[in-house]
Amino acid sequence: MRPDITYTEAVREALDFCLSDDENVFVVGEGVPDPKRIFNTTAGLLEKYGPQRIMDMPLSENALTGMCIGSGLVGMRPVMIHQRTDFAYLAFDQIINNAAKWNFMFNGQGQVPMVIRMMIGRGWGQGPQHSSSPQALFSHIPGLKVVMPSRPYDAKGMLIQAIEDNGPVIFLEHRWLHHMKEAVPEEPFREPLGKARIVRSGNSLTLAAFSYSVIEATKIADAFKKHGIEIETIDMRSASPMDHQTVAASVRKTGRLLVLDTSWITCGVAAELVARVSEEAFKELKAPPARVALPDLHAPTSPTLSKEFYPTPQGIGEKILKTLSIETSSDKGSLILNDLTTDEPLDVPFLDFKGPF
Amino acid sequence: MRPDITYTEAVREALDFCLSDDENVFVVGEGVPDPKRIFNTTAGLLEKYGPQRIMDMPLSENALTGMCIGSGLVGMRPVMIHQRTDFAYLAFDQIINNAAKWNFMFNGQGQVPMVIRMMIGRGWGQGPQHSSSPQALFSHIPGLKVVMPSRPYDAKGMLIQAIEDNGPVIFLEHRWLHHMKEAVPEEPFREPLGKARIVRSGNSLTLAAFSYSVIEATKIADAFKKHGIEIETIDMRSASPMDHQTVAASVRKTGRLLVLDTSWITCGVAAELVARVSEEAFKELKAPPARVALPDLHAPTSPTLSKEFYPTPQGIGEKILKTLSIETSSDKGSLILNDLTTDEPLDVPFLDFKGPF
Amino acid sequence: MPIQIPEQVKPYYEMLRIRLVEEALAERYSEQEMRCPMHLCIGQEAVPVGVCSALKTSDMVFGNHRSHGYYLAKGGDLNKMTAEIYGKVDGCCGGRGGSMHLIDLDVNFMGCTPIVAGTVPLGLGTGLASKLRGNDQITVVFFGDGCFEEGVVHESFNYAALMELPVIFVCENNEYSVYTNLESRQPDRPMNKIAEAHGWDVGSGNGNDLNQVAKITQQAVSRIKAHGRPQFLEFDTYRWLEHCGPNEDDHLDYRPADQVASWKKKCPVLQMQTQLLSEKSISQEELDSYRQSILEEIELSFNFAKASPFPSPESLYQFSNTNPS
Amino acid sequence: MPIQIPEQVKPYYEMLRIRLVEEALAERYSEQEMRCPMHLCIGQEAVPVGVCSALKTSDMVFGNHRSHGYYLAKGGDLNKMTAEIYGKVDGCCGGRGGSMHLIDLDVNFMGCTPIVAGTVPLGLGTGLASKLRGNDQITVVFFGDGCFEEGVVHESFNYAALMELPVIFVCENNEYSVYTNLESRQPDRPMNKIAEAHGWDVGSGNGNDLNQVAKITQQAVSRIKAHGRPQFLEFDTYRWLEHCGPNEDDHLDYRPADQVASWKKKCPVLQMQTQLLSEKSISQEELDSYRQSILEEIELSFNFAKASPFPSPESLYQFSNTNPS
Ligand SMILES: Cc1ncc(C[n+]2csc(CCOP(=O)(O)OP(=O)(O)O)c2C)c(N)n1
Ligand SMILES: Cc1ncc(C[n+]2csc(CCOP(=O)(O)OP(=O)(O)O)c2C)c(N)n1
Ligand SMILES: [Mg+2]
Ligand SMILES: [Mg+2]
Repeated sequence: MRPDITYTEAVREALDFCLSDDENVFVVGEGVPDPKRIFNTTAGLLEKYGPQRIMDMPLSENALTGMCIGSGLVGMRPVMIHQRTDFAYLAFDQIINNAAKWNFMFNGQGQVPMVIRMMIGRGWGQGPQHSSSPQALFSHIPGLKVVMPSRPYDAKGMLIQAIEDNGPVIFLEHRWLHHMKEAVPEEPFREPLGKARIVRSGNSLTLAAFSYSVIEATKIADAFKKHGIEIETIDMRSASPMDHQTVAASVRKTGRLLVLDTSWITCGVAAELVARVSEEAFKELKAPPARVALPDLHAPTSPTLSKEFYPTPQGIGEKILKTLSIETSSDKGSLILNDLTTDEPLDVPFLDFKGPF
Repeated sequence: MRPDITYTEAVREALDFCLSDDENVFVVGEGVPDPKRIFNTTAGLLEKYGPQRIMDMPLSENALTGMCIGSGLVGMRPVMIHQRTDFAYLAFDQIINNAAKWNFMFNGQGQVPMVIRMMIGRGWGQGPQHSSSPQALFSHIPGLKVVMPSRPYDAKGMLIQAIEDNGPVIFLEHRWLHHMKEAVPEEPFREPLGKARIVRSGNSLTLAAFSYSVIEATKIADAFKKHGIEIETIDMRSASPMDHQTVAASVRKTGRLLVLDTSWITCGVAAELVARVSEEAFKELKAPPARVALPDLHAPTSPTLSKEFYPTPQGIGEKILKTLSIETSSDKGSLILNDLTTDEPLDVPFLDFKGPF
Repeated sequence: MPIQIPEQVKPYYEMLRIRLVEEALAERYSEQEMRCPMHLCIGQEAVPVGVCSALKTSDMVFGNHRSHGYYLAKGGDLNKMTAEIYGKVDGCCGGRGGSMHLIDLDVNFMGCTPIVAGTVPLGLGTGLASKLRGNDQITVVFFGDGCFEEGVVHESFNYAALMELPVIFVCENNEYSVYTNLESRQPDRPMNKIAEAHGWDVGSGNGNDLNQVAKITQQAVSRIKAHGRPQFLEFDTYRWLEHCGPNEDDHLDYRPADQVASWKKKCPVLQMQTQLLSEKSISQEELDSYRQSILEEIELSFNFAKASPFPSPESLYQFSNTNPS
Repeated sequence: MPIQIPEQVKPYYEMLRIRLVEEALAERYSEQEMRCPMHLCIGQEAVPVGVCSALKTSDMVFGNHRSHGYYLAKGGDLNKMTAEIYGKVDGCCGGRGGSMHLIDLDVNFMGCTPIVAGTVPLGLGTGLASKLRGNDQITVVFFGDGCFEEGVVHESFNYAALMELPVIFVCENNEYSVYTNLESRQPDRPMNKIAEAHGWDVGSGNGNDLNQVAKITQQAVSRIKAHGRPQFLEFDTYRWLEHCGPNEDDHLDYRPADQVASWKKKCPVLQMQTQLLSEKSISQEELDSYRQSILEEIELSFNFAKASPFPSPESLYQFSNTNPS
């Protein structure tokens, strides 16, 4: 077997496959063919497919989104890239008013088989305008699929699926996932959009997580496991369609739910998941469902504020203990929290990171 | 006492008062001084305050939003108007990246005391691009207040409060509310942003509703009352801040919750309310919390599709019965549903409406 | 066309047909069966017909909120349009859209939508596809003077010039956006100069003169074939009726009375008719027979629309791409 | 300024100060204590200083992601800037923003933010307020050649011309947006012509020549005073270091090697210095004393920044306007 590959490389392989497989696929975005190749996710593509299919663009996010939509109407399959989600707000008009609606409002005439890759920034001063996580905004809009794979395997399989999908797909990549590695098949494969994945099973609590939160969830589940508490950890993978069925089935077993999300708490995707599970698995819930997400504030730059802003393992651990009705001051509670205590900075993806990014 | 006034007139009185009270207030929007005067909500203002304060604008939603924000930074108090919410998507960049963030990201330096009035369209072919209800989108963004008064009294009191607020406020007016009438004091007064209002008390179920849904809720509560079922009806009035406390307190009494909203169900404000109440009043809930909102589809034009798309009194009634564990086929159930049955068209605000609007 | 029309009379016939269709729509609107906003182009028929006369069926057209004329001029199916306005299942979008959402892919009328400037950048995409594929399809986007104020139009100017896209933007300058006149929205300078400064070829003319519109458009088409640069055309014209709806609205006094009157004197249909008669290209009898035949066609289209069933409630759930459940 | 500087030498001093501040920032960036993206303007100092030399303190300035120069040239507090970059409580936004979010309302540096074109329309609002209030405050918005491609800039052209707002847009054309050159983003035509077509007065010049920048800006200011039209100024200049970060990045080969070299020869600071020395406006000793004094000031600002505490975690919740709970 070949060595593990990064999330970045997985994305690149997906693009490479789709470009080779269908000449209608093209990639466009600010910096797509530049030396940094979108954090290397487009490396080598310009050389292989040429400037007509691997395109830079002016800083005109709305018009270029419309351009992609129009090209889709005549059978092209555009992949657009924004290096930060926040730039996509300039294109909300075209994304919402056209991409999301076209096929439905024209009664099935005209497809928009478009993928918009966007990166969620975090830390090292990405700050108020470079770190939003807009899955809830897009998920509220009918006609958009919104996916946020957390591991390289899914990044590859879901990106291929997204590009082959006949409707618009918002593909959210958390910047703190790009360097992560795992074994991923070399050949193309597809993972469904809209299906959650049980990362590990357990019976005391269901921990459902979106995007980078899955990494946090897994670490925390490890810590609890050491103390005999088995947490069922679910990678939601898609925000829309949202696979509440998998979560509800899990909650029927565990009786408890905590949802982790990378965005603001109010009107976030975690609320939707809590609402759906509360509606559907009400009787089986043994404790109030709970959420951990960002406070309703803008991302600050200073590391001390960052640390207060982003969820900490301890903070999540406390919420889990509460849902399990275990006192934080109890022996078990304090042991677990102790294990979760870390003074790693919360503004870098890994310890020896040297900004900027 | 003076005669009842319309919602329209209430809005107009609020603008009139604020313009007279503070010379920094100005009103800007496409058609503000035109003969239709934004459905008459700006009637007479041009004559009284002149073209420097009652301004039309080019079709440049994003730049003009930025203009308003900039004017706010030097102490002006802009009121901007979009005749349909959908036009505001062209200004998402400025609304989210600047208006919502400025004061917070500059550590309290520079205020954006801006109100953006937007109308939610419905029916008579407002269709896919003229009838969205974006309260959830805006409520997800920290730093924005989002209010949606349902009655003339609140329209006046909350608009004055909104204009006097030092931060940005999204003020959503459902087009089907504009003609409604009630007694409203002639003198200025303020109603808080972020406080729900108990429209009528009851002990069998809490029916919390946003904007035009309050009208539907009240009618339905009437029908249930005739059959001895007292529904506590709450006008949420604001989506953000969302007054879940009032709802949770009500649910502690009734044990049951149904939330009505005017937007799509997924990731809507109803999900947030259900999530908060599930988290906080979990023990007191006797039945699964429930939501009635729009299906995740774009608004169709054709009346037959409109009827399927928008919630009907019967549909809401059925959901209530279910939450109350009353069979729809039971005597009581069928009597109530019968009372709620209507063949009024669902694409006009009142029966003798003659489009377009 | 139900009857034979000599080639040189066709554009006139097309204009007359659009006029009569819209007059019929206006007349019947009060029956409350067309339950949607409706923006009529009465008085502006020369632009759609003149422009489309220079296009091939394979060329692509996008419209805006006021698109009956563009749709019909491009060859869109009248029955499907009427049924759409009636919200019926045989409408061109199955009743989902109404008057502001017309589409007929058989003739490459690619769609129109009411968000101002919404379709403008879509034309970049179809234009890019034509260019990448090396075919000769031209894309035309129609919009109004108000639309010119949207930033995306200017982003599009930059991009189409950069990429040398085979697109024609046609700005129908009727001096108003709803009730707001041009002077309240734009400084006093020609729009053309802006497109030109971006590197576009430009043309402008009398939008009520069909021959002029057709000629200017033909020239633009030739320039695209010759050197592939994007083309901006501006035509002056005037809307007779209210912005939205079937009536006149001159009592609202937002337009000078003499302005309305003077533009009505420049009726594109009547001017053309006078010309054809004076040239003896056509006789009064032929004219009458055209009118008769169009009125019959219109009658049939209303019959078609009325007879068509409403879409079934369940059909609402079709084409929801997101949540298959 | 800690030492006395003759009036005619001040602009040079300002440029030198910006250069030395940024060199110090670049040098210390690797210490990992400035934990934020940082866009340096080394090589481009003449534009901020030249433009701001023509402004009064009461005039207002907005910047973008690359704003150290604008902030300092407008008179922003160096200590507060340095502390901001260090994320400290004494930073100009209390550490919330970092390098891309500078503000100093004491000198009417109104703010800068990293969303490209984000501040552009804000200048319309401050401009409108000045006009409505009848005061003589001018608003300047600085932005880059990449920013010019955003639609909102063009909406702003239209609006400012329509309303005759007292604003100056200054476009620093350094030929690149990140690693992408101008030719890949815009057709070959002058930006000036577009602003001009909208009805703006325009000016352009060598952005590395401080005297020229200052003079062109003074003329623009005079034109505003004379007839109130908005002004668009374009200055050619060049960024020496990487787009974001403290290093050179010429190994990436996205810019022709001779281009970088030739622009470095046109260093705005050195050119000015040579001129001053040759004019004998200044002596080498004086020069050395300036440099010394600036380096001391910088040292103090780093001391200030490092000594300043980090904001307390609880302070995060301040100024949240929405959810008071
Ligand atoms: C983005 C947006 N803003 C505002 C509107 C409301 N609106 C609909 S049509 C129209 C006028 C457009 O004027 P113009 O482009 O000149 O076209 P005309 O109606 O004159 O044909 C306006 C403002 C809209 N539909 N979309
Ligand atoms: C709306 C938006 N799109 C993209 C970016 C990413 N970005 C940051 S700076 C920059 C380059 C801007 O170039 P220019 O305006 O010429 O300024 P310069 O960096 O050359 O000073 C880009 C693309 C952004 N911050 N905002
Ligand atoms: Mg017009
Ligand atoms: Mg640049």
